[in-house]
Amino acid sequence: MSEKPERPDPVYSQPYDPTLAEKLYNPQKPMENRITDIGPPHYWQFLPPVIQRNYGKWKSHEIIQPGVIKYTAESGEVVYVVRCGTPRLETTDYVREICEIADKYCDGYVRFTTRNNVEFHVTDEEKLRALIEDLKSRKMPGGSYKFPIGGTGASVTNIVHTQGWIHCHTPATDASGVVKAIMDELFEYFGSHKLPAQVRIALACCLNMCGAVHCSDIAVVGIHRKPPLVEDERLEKVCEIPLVIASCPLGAIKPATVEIGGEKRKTVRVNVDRCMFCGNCYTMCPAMPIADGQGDGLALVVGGKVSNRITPPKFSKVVIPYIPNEPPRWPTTVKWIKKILETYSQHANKYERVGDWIERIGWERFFELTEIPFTWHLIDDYRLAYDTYRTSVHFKFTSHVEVMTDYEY
Amino acid sequence: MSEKPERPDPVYSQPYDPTLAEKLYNPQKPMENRITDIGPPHYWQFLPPVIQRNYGKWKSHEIIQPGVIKYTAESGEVVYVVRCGTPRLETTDYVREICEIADKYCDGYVRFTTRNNVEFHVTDEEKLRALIEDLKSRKMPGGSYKFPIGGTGASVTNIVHTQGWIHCHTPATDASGVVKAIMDELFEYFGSHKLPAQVRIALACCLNMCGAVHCSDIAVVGIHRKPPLVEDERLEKVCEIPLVIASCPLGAIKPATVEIGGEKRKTVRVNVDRCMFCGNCYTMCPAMPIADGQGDGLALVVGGKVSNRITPPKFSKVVIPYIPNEPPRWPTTVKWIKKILETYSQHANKYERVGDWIERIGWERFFELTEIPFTWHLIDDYRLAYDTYRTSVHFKFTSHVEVMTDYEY
Amino acid sequence: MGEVKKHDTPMMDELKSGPWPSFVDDIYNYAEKHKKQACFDILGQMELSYKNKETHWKHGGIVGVFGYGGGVIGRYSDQQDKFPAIWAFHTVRVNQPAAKWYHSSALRKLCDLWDHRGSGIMNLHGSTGDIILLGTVTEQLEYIFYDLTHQLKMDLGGSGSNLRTPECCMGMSRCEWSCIDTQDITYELTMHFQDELHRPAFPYKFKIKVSGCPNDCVAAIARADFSIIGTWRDDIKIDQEAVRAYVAGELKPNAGAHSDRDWGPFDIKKEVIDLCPTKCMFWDEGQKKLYINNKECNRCMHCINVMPEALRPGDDRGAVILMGAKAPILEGAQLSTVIVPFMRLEPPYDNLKNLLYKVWDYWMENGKNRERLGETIQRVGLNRFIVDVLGLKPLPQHVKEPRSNPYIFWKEEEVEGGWTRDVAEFRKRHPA
Amino acid sequence: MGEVKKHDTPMMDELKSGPWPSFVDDIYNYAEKHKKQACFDILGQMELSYKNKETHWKHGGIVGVFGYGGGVIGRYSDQQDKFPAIWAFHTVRVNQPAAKWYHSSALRKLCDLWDHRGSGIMNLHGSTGDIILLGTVTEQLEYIFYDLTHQLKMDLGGSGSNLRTPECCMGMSRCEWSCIDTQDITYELTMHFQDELHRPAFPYKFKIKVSGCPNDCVAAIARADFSIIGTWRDDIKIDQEAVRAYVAGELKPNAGAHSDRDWGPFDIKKEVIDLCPTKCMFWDEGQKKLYINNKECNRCMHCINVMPEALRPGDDRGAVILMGAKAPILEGAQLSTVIVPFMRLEPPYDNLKNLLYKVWDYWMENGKNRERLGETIQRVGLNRFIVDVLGLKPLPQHVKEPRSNPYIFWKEEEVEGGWTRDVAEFRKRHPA
Ligand code: SRM
Ligand code: SRM
Ligand code: SRM
Ligand code: SRM
Ligand code: SF4
Ligand code: SF4
Ligand code: SF4
Ligand code: SF4
Ligand code: SF4
Ligand code: SF4
Ligand code: SF4
Ligand code: SF4
Repeated sequence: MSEKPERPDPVYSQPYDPTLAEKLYNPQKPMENRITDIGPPHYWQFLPPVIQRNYGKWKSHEIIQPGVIKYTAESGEVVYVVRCGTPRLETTDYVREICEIADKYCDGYVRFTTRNNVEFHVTDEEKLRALIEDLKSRKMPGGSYKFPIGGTGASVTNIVHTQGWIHCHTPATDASGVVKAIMDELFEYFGSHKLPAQVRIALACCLNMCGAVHCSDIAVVGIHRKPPLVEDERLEKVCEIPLVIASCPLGAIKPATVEIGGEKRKTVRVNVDRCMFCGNCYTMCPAMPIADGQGDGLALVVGGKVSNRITPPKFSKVVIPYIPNEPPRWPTTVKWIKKILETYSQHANKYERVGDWIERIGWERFFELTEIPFTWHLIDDYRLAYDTYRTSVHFKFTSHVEVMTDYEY
Repeated sequence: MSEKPERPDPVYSQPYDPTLAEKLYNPQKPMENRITDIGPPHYWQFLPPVIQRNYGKWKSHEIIQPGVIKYTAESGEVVYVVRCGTPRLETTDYVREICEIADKYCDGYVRFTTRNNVEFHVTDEEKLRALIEDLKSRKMPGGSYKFPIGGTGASVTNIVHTQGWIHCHTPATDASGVVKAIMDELFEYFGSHKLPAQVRIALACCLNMCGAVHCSDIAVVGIHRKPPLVEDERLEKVCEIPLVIASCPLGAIKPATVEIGGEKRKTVRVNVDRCMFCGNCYTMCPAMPIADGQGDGLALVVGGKVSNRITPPKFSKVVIPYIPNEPPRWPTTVKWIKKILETYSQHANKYERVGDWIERIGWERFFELTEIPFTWHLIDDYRLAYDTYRTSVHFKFTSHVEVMTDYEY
Repeated sequence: MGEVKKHDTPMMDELKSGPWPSFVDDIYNYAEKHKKQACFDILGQMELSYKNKETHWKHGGIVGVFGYGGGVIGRYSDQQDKFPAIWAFHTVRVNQPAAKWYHSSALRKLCDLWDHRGSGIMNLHGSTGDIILLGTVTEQLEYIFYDLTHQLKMDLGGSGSNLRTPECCMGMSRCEWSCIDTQDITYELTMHFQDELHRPAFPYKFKIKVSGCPNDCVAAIARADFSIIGTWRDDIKIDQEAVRAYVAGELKPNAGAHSDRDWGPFDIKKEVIDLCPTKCMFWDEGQKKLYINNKECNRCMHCINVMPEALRPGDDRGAVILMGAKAPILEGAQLSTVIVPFMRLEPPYDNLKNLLYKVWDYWMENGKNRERLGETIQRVGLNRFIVDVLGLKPLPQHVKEPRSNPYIFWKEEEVEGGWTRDVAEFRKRHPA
Repeated sequence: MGEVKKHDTPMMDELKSGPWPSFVDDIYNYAEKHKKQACFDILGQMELSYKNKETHWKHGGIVGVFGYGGGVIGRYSDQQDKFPAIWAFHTVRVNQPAAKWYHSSALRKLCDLWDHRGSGIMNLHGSTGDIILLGTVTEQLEYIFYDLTHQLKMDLGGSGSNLRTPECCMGMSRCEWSCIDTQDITYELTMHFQDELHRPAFPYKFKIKVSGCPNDCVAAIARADFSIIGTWRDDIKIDQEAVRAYVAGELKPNAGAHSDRDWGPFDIKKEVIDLCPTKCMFWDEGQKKLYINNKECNRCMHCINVMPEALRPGDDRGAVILMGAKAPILEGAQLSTVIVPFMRLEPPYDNLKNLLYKVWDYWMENGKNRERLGETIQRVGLNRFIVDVLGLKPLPQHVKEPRSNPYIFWKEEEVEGGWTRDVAEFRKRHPA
């Protein structure tokens, strides 16, 4: 068992020495001065004293206003937490501003939530008021808030998301930009408690789903819709053909040989009719690019959740299979998300998560209320598809149903 | 649209002529006198007049006592139905006795239900009383009732079953004998309305499941547990090897060649570790017998249903993977069925089918209450297995759970 | 009839006692009365099976009548020395009249036939719905067929890879809830598809079952490749007077189905309102009035079942068509899945027949050997089956829930610019 | 620092407006202030992506620090001429402190490092939990590593086919419901398994996440191959006084989470009792007392969430261990499934560590290339994984429901007489 350092390690108060690494690291002797496997800093040193004192002995909490939670310990001590949205993709200057606020109000302590919000802790109400005012006043030159307060209770909190075009090689859409566009539109729901329950929105820029899109109330996932290209010339050199073949979940990739300039080259062929555009082959093989400006776009998936509250965790379901990429503000995507959110807000019961609401009213009713067209793409045809078939006569007669009087053969 | 014959075809009043067929059928000229594709007799001729008059115009019904239903038509006419159990496997003499009763009380009309009960219809109460008394008085020499009255409402009605050892080539157990043993034990539940809801019991003597075992409240299914034998000598002659190979859902059968008496013979080999004893290969190939006195037995599956009432139809689940065949009265099988039925009866809510009750209390509680041991066999590992995994922390701490304090590596 | 030989069957004999009708007693009575060796032999062979815990029937045996591909199940004993009278013991499947109504004149004549040409043993009925005549020899088959068609105006049912004998619930003949004429539909389909029934041309068996309402008394959703289940589209009809009578305890809930146990006085809130799966009902205690938000009702039948005198299905009636049910062999059991949420069903049911033709056409062309329709649907994908094969619109009613995986098989024509791309062009934009 | 070049980025610029914090504004501010060409270039390249709707990063790029198999994601621009400052733009994953608590001194020093050696752009945090330092060149990697270890006492997080950086909810540091010490567990495991974290030897990635209670605020059940979720075995603790305060409207339900909408006065029946998934609660209106039948409770947290002042998890605490969650690639997404219903978790967590070793041993031996644990479990069968691999007892808690198919893989030793049979013997009993 590890010792618990009471205060931040003294090393952090020593200024950063930009020349030190060059002195220590010797490319000729890479093991020299090398420290490895030290792991992360011990968390205890970063806990504010009030947290250390009451660790494991909290009694209750109260969200005194959106974004502000008061925790009371068994000891009677309290701590106020102010939660602010962040863009997650941020510069060191932005982080320094966080540090500055933390220093000013919180003895330097600060934490980040599992959904990329930042949290400031104070122990008295006066400081709390000042902190809140201060945070509200900080804006970017373009007018956006630097530290919008909210994300607690029955709100839309920060969007868990991924890299997109700023850093990844497989995206079918951007991440930070789409998130900005969505949050701008849903901003009022971040700083208020007017939804029936918490609504978790997530975004992943490809089917790898680095955000927890598959279990979100509402989520966006980037999708490709064209089969991968095959660069015959290069493939053999940059990819391991057996691994490429094995990478396809549907066995759509077969080995092939081509002649290029009289020379035999090993390559692969894709059976495009069996391809579901998952992009896994590209992950394994740079010579099979899949991204395409026309083909790529986003799908909306809804109704998932993670918590065990009332109902068990569940997957999100695809409700819009494709929306084109519309940079810089993805208006169609944003429109549908808002429509879904507000339809939910209007119809759901208190405490009812998006997915629970939909299951109560039935998916057919969901499609009717939201006016989302139901298309063939939404009917599962993957591995566990059978379990999604409607094997009962339990359904409602929404506007979708027409009476079949005749059937032409 | 077909005409509706008002009364039974006159052909039925003409006596059976045992010599006619020999006169008509000429093996030399098989088309001579041949009548084909006439289909079944029109149902209308067999409907009692009161039924014809009120066809499609019934207003309501009342089960005036177990096995006796009174139907009232919009016209005000009534018809009383007396439902009786039958062994389903029966002789012409037994059927003649049914005819005799039908003649005596019902102008000869009679029907059978979808679960092999027989129903007598009368229009006045006096006849009803006499009919009931008559039915009760009829017994087999061994003391069993010929026509036990019941099978309505919240009862155990007749067991849907199959052939078993009396006629089929693939059974892993008997059918009629097991059914007799079960119904003898549950007899009081056939003639009474004391269960929380109807309980449908079914039996199928092999995995082909000719009875609707897969959606029954409680059911018995015959199972094999030894891989098929392979008769190398005969196989090539009596089976089509490619079909045999294709018949195995798990691809456990591979072609092989053996030498018998210096002669090469095509045959197959079974990868016994991949065999799940479904018997499908035997269905396709007589040279692969699977039945085995030691290996065969029965499994109990429970909690299925068919109706859409309250909850959608659902499959039965395996709760006891194997009980040995114990002819002539299968005491262990009967014991467990009774235990399940009575535990259900004691704990379920009114209108609650077996499966709905179990889902409400949780399967872990079901196993605890019934004291059925939970074994590894019950955890699914077939195609849709994933959907049965417990992917939440929603479970109850039944006696099954031990605290894991240590784990040896 | 010469001397007959009874075998020693101590285990069979044990099945004579107990209250449930004993088939052993019945068969022995019959055997003795009619001096039928086949009956003694069958019980003798069963006794042997009880001892060995194994069947003593040989595998299969293809027998039948001229021009028909089904209707007879061949069976031969593997103990022909011991039980010579059942060396062959084929069963004949006779197509039952819809909903299994009979007149004794017809049944009795059938018995006469079977005494004469078979073992005298039968099943009323087989699990598919047929009359099963159990036990005869090969030579008798044609005669039986001639007797059936000439003297009984009956025909064989299905077996093998063909349309099986359709079956239905009693429907309008007695039930107040039947939204469709199950018997007429069954009769019409059976007659119309005689060829499909008798001359196997399918990849595997195909079953049709018809229930008049969602209670599904013929288990259509579990046992038929093509399940027809009656339903209605408009409002449940309410007789408020009768509702009040139930609430007042004057009428027996569920028509008396729970009469032998004290469940306490009827509680409409607990027994109806709270159990309604869509929670679309409301009982106004003050007004003593029942309200149903029919738009939300999923027609589960519960409230109607509980208060049959007060509630009735609406008047705008038709059927849900579902497809694909089957037992576990090979890919696992399936329940039928909704294909047409509401089909109007009026004679001569051309829409229904055409739909069946369409399904068969595709299945016959594309189904693999011994692949049930449900498995074909799973293999090609429910979406493609609905849209591309049947030409129907995809509906949320087709699924319990939309897919959770985003693994969508886009079609080339849906994607702007199509699928053909030029690597060189791509590499111009994206140098490797 | 020489002259820097700002690109024309009209679309990026549109992302400056609107209330949500603008990363574009932030990056431009920073770029201008620090004269960082990399920042201008990254926005320039993003603008191009916005135009082409395609990424302009090349595929992969294997870079790293000596002796570590992960922690750095290599990235190269395919527009090196246009955006030379980001020709390489690797990210460095830095293992975050448990539950992401910091002191400004540490954070600020990290910023200094990143200004000096990288783009100045970062993510707080990556989806797995790491601090993501976004954008540096290959030559800087070793120096960054030296700076991290020497000057920040920090280490790299995971990437590639290895243990990924474990992550947890804030647990006992602030939450009254945490049944386990999530931060300590995370820290202990991370330290104990440094080798597994840095030196890939697994078939694929492996993630561990720890939530203190079933609310699962770190989404462990959805995002971790090995999910640890705190729970309790005994009774929920009730403060009846506080319950009455909620009922009287003196305390805000759900701690005020619904404050901006008028949901009407708190109704304990409607909001708690009726929503309890196991219906194990009872509110005695007369006595004004809440009863919980704890035996039936499945610890969903709802009642506790609604009335935090009144209800608390019991004292007999531990965790549920679930395994196998993952995103869709390849076989479809999975949630973790219960493996150990109740594990006592006390330092040094040897039982937990041993269980992990056991799992890894098997997975390393038997997992296919790029097969997540959840897929391995599906392939070998959950039952075999539990019983044969982990040596645990199969429990009804392991499944939502037992199998519906009877396709059981019996083991030879379970079957009387074994599997070896003699055809000749069989044929003696059953002549063909
Ligand atoms: C700070 C944070 C934990 C952390 O370690 O960072 C946290 C903190 C709290 N969560 Fe959470 N949850 C946090 C992420 C989550 C997540 C994970 C996620 O969203 O990715 C979940 C599961 C989401 C899901 O189900 O999809 C989560 C599901 C809950 C729930 C269940 C709510 C439900 O209706 O299902 C509760 C109970 C409640 O809200 O009453 C809860 C309750 C709480 C409480 C009240 C716990 C406590 O007593 O302190 C905390 C304040 C709640 C609030 O914000 O209103 N927390 N909470 C996370 C804040 C994220 C953010 O910045 O927005
Ligand atoms: C006669 C028969 C139809 C036939 O064409 O032969 C029939 C007749 C009636 N059924 Fe049925 N059902 C008949 C098989 C079925 C089946 C099929 C089966 O068991 O294989 C089912 C589906 C079973 C399942 O879900 O597993 C079935 C599920 C129902 C239900 C739904 C009950 C439920 O709790 O789920 C009702 C409604 C009710 O009982 O209140 C119902 C109601 C009725 C009513 C009340 C309909 C009416 O108004 O006449 C009939 C008398 C009920 C009674 O027996 O108490 N019938 N009923 C069948 C009698 C079988 C027997 O001999 O025991
Ligand atoms: C006689 C009957 C059982 C009974 O005692 O009632 C029966 C008997 C046989 N069935 Fe069946 N099935 C009978 C109704 C069913 C049903 C129930 C139904 O039709 O509603 C099913 C389940 C529903 C379904 O079709 O899925 C059924 C599912 C099977 C199967 C599995 C089919 C599948 O796709 O999973 C087989 C195996 C096969 O086809 O090779 C099968 C095969 C057989 C065979 C032909 C044996 C074989 O391996 O070839 C049996 C002949 C027994 C004999 O010697 O007499 N029988 N079979 C039923 C037909 C009587 C009738 O015509 O009325
Ligand atoms: C940086 C990060 C996204 C982010 O912006 O936060 C990320 C980025 C990448 N992920 Fe991820 N994943 C990240 C968290 C996740 C998560 C969420 C989590 O860990 O909780 C998931 C879903 C959960 C899971 O593991 O299943 C996730 C599922 C994947 C997958 C699909 C794995 C699967 O089994 O389905 C891939 C594909 C692969 O491994 O080849 C992937 C692959 C990748 C790669 C390495 C791209 C690739 O094809 O090799 C991405 C590098 C992006 C880049 O250029 O920077 N990433 N990835 C996250 C890691 C940051 C961190 O260390 O904190
Ligand atoms: S979701 Fe896909 S595109 Fe986005 S960061 Fe993850 S791997 Fe890259
Ligand atoms: S994109 Fe996916 S489905 Fe298509 S070829 Fe590549 S790996 Fe196979
Ligand atoms: S269930 Fe199996 S053994 Fe029984 S009759 Fe049907 S096919 Fe034959
Ligand atoms: S019994 Fe079934 S699983 Fe076994 S070899 Fe035969 S077909 Fe295959
Ligand atoms: S299915 Fe419906 S219509 Fe048919 S008998 Fe049963 S309750 Fe009546
Ligand atoms: S039929 Fe079922 S869903 Fe419709 S109102 Fe009645 S109980 Fe409710
Ligand atoms: S998971 Fe539970 S213990 Fe952890 S922060 Fe959330 S509510 Fe608290
Ligand atoms: S925790 Fe959930 S299941 Fe347990 S009593 Fe509370 S609401 Fe009911």
